[in-house]
Amino acid sequence: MAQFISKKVLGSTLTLVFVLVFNFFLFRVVQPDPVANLFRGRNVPQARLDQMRTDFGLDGSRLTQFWAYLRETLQLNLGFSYQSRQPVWDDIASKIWPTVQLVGLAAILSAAIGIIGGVIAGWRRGSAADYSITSTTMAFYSMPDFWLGMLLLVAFAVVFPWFPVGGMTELGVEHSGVGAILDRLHHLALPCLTLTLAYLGEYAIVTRSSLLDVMGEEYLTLAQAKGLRDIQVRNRHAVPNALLPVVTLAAINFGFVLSGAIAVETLFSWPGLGKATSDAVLGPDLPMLQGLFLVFSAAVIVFNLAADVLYAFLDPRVRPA
Amino acid sequence: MTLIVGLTQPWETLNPVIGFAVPEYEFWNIQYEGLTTFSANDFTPQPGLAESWVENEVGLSYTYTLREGLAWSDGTPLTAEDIAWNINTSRDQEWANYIASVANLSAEVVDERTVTVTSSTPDPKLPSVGIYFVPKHIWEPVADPATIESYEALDGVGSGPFVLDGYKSEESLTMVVNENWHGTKPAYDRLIFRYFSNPDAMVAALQRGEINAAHELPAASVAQLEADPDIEVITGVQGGFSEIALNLGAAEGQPNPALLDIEFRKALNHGIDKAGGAEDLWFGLSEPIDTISVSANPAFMPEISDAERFDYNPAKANEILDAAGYLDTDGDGTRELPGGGENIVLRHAVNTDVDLANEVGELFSGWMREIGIGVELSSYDQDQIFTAIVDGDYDTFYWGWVPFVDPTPMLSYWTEAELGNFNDANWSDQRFEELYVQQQQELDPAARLDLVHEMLRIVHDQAGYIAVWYSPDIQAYRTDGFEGWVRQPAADGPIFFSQSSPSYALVSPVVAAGGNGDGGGLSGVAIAAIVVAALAAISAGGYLASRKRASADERE
Amino acid sequence: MTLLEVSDLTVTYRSRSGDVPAVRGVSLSVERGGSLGLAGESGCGKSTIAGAILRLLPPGTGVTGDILLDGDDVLAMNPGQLRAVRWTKTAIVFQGALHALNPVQRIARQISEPMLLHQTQPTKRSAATRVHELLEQVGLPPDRAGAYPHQLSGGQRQRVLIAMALACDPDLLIADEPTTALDVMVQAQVLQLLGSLRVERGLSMIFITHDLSVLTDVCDHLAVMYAGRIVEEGPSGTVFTDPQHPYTGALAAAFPTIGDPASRMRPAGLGGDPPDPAHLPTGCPFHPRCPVAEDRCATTDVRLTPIGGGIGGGLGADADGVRDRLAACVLVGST
Amino acid sequence: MTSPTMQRRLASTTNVLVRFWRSRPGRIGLIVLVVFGAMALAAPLLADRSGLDAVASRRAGAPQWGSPSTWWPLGTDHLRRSVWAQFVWGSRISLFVGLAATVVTIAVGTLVGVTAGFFGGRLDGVLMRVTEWFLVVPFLPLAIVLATVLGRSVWNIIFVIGVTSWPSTARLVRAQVLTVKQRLFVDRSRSLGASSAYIVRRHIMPNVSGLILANATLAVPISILTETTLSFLGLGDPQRASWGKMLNDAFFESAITRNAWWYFLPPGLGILVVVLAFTLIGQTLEQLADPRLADR
Repeated sequence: MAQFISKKVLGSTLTLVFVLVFNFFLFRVVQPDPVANLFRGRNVPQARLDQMRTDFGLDGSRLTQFWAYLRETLQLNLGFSYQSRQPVWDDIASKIWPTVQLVGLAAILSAAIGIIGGVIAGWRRGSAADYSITSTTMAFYSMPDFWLGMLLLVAFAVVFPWFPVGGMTELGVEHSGVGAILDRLHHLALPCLTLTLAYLGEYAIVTRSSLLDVMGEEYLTLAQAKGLRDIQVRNRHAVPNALLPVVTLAAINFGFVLSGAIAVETLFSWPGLGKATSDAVLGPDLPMLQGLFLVFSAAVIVFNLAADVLYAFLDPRVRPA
Repeated sequence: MTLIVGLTQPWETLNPVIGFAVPEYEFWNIQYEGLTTFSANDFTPQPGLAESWVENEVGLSYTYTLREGLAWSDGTPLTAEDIAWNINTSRDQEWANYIASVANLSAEVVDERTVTVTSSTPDPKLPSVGIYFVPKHIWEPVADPATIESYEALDGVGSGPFVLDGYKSEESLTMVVNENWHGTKPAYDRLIFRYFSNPDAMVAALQRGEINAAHELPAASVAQLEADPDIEVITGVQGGFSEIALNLGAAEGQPNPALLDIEFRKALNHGIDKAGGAEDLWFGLSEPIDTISVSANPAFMPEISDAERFDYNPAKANEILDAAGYLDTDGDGTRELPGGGENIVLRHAVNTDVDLANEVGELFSGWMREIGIGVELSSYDQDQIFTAIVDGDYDTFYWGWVPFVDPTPMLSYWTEAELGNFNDANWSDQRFEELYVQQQQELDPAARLDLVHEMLRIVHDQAGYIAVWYSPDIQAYRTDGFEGWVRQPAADGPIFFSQSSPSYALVSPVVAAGGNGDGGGLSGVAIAAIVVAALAAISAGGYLASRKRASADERE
Repeated sequence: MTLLEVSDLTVTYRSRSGDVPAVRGVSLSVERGGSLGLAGESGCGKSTIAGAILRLLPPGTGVTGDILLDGDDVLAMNPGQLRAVRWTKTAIVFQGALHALNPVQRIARQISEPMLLHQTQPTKRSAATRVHELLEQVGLPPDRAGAYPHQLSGGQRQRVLIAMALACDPDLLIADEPTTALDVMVQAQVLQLLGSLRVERGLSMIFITHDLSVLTDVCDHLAVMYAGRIVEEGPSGTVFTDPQHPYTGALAAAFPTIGDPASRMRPAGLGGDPPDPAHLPTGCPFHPRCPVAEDRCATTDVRLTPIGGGIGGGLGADADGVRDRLAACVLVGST
Repeated sequence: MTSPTMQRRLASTTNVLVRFWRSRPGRIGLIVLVVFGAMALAAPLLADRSGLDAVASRRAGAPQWGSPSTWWPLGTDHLRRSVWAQFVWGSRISLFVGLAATVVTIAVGTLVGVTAGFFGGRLDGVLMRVTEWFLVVPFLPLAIVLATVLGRSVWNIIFVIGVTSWPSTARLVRAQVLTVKQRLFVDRSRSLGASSAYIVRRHIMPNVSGLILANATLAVPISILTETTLSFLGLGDPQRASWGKMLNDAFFESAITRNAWWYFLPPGLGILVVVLAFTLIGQTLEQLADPRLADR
């Protein structure tokens, strides 16, 4: 097991290094001198510019620059945002939690609902339930998530003004305890619903087709022959096997949680990483964009690793001895 | 109690030495009380930190007496030394935003409460000094040309009614009441500015009561807001205007060569439908403007005759272009530079942080298409556009200004000294420079008015800075939130984001006439709770149902 | 006493391209304590019969006829009754490839599941003890109880399936190709195990295979199926040594090559493939492969006709010349 | 003269077409697509270009935020531009970007997949490593970063989508090439002395082309949705109407709070319908290529 995990970790580390290299070249090519950019052409003494270049590791050859970049990045020193003038990492760190709240909740809800829908649809293939679940989820899957959000916004914030049009908290009202949680949920409802609906299609479709793959298996006939109810056959024998690929999908998708909701966060002014990305695009605030991209990639890599390890735990066939 | 004000332009920095965005000025106006302030009615100087002043020599020397017992918000006494230090240090270190106001000034402490300010040249703005006085004990360590511009100014120590408490860029700025302020203590204790990247969201937030008041509402929303009985809309005029600025080539990066030809620029002016734009984009709340507006005081606006005015006339524009040799010889619908040069395609920079910039980009493309000139749009944010302007890496862009009472700062923006800084036309003119110095020292108001008029005519005739329309401040407040709003100027000015924004210290919460004014929010919260519960129930439902049946089966 | 009585069973699968008759009028019976071998090539319908007995066929499949299990009509049972019968009266041993066991459950849990379901063991603990007994009975070390299917060899998996089938002490055991995936040595062991279990416990058994030879040791009776029908039936010794139908003869001739995959696929001396149930040949379904086929075999169908102690196959149950044709088939079969 | 091979191919192609047409989802998808394709091609006939120009629209007397009427069948926007004209002309960009980006995706994916699968060995190892790297890098942020860096134009969007979405195609094609290659070695039909190019052209490509076609059809929806998202975030070409740009305008110009449904409904519905059509066609093709899926 230890060998298996260390091998996977090594692979992930290599991928991370690749992302770092890629990031370095991508942004260094488009932005040769971040320091000059930072001062926007104001008259700044040359000595100070030089000092900052040294601080940022911008002097010396490409190779020394790369080592400096690597060293700084590993210390989470990602430079300064043009927009906020704060260290990029501080900016990002303050936005992780809102995104995790919104997209994480949506990811869990969509996985739960999508899997249940997929199981119902797949188990009764060709039934009215299958037909309606499959076509509904296909429709949600085929529309841009932010457009779905617009429709919900019009319906439940404009025509029926039950929910706020954006933001994360009601400013100026000091909520505490339950009030604060309810206030947060009130703001969370529409964006979370949007993302849940947008994501659940994939889970439903994958679960359904995975269940169909499993349904021909003889052990289900055996389970039926044992005298199990249909629903027991489904829940005890079919679903645990059908969910294996879905679990992998979910784990990988959770890696995309951080980067997953760029358009929807923008639509609902949700102050998370997605909105930070679309804000950084307009600048463009390259240091911020670079930092965000790095964080997003790292999240995906970590969750991919988690997916591999999790799969190994869930499926005894893959589990190393 | 908290007053929440929505706005649609973000803060770039809170440092008064370098900032220039409207919400930043609003913040400084609240946090830093002036030595003198402006009357809410007619902009005449009023007592501020100084309770009185003596005119030693008109336009040259004034002695101010500070109020008794002044203190900064952190309790440190505010003395004449603070005043003198600000004037002398900013002059010696040439602080970016200060230098135009203080270059000719020097200050001398007489005693704790007395300070004398002298000018080397006659200065019509006195006794108003026109700078923000920052606390010396906080700023002295960073007051160095090398570091002053990177200071973040998050200290929250000030002299006005409220001081900074919390700041999240692109999100919100919170201020709390300053216990040491000399004036009447405001009737509420917290003031929040909330930034909306989407103006629509701000309109909705105002209607829902999530914010108490809002600045820079989209003109398109006015009809809808006026229909709301709980909302009062204010269209405030204080000289603000918008322009399409051209790059006239004084920076390193060069514009399209056609822009350096005054005939071409005249044609461009004739091609722009200011009235149509004002009607479509402002829904009749604005009107065209002939040239730049340099003061909140309308008297400074020169009279431009019909003959001189660049009226909207595409036919005339085409004639001028034909005559000047900008012909479309290859028949592709776009004119070329004289002598069969390249197609003329103007690089129009769209500032994504400025309201209406996108729409103006669309309109500008349409206007130019009609006179055979191509336009290439590209988007920038405030920061980037500033860099582009300084580098001269653009042809045209749309932006707006809100002038002060004193015309000098606005006029200074087109002087040679501001090239590479605020001179966003990359233009300078010898005669304009001379007049600029003269008006700065002219103490006779009528004579000064003439000088300024002449300067503005030069700007108009050069046709390089196309002022298009006034940009009134469209603001609104909820009548069930706060009352006692003050317009500045009193007749038709805005209720905040004005010259000294007196409203904040004066408004008070409306005493609720039965019931909790927050009712809407509460029921909304209840609905949220129900919906979330329902969602959870639905998602768990299927699973539980199957579970239940399964266990029932096992009992059989 | 008869434990299982199947009469005139037909099974028709529904598919998009039309109905597929998989079993076409089969009657058979198993005495208490008796054992029946069901032989035939793949697609002949023998596994379908196994599925029909426990009603495990896909929903919508057309089943007619009677299946009397211990006197109760299986086809008339409501779902509750059916579930109660499953595994307690009749259990199935599937072919022991990986697919018959749930890959993500430990085998102990899979074996004990029906005990707990039918309450033949009151607690998980007693079920666990029983699992250990069963594993010992089928010759597996009890400590393998915690293993996952993929950790076992093919023979071990087959033994697990047998142990599982014995979990609720069924009266009838249906072994559906229990030795197909195994090599010769293991095959013999499993057969021996089944044989001894049968004797020890007095089980009735239906033994399904396409390998006629393995049946003779284990079964009293043999039935040979072709294209959804039983073409020959009788005491196993008689059927094997004195086949009446040419097809039976071909199957019997495959005897020496036990365990060789190629011979399993194709009975000795027979060309061609078994017919596709969806597109049966006209007349006698066997005629395209029959070494003694005549012209009228292509147009006239076959009915089963009793011969001696059992029944045998031949052409023409219809009035004309029944005996003649049968004699012809019998003649060919015996030479 | 037609060779037997040609005839066989012709027959099998006809057969596939017939079977495709018999499948209801495939037929519906194809009809929808033909309608939208015709609309895109016939844009100049369906809507005057001047409807896209704010200044010309004002001159033509179009209302601001006009609801649908005879002259402006889908109403007008904040700048008096015809929403119908934007919808029709926008379909060109959206479809074009979707298709062109898919061509790039498939071209790169097939090249990498065939090369890796056919030549194998160290080259395969390197190419697959790179493919895995690209699979791990979050797709939309990468597209956003590239689009930001490259600037806002239709061609850049196509390039960006193509560059970011090829890896899954490459993996799929490689797997298929490997099985085909194995078959070739088994039945020894591989002619001795034939060049690699010949083998790829003659044996490999015909066997993977069905898969590639199905994959391409399923890649188009992703390309269209990506284009829409990028345009919504303001990374589209600012001077060309596309459905994504319409949604961007609708959102930032208050169409939602004014409930101007005629502005934000059509582009979204257009995307939904076209994406569904491509998905239906793709799934039908997939079933034809792999009948096992037919029961799904």
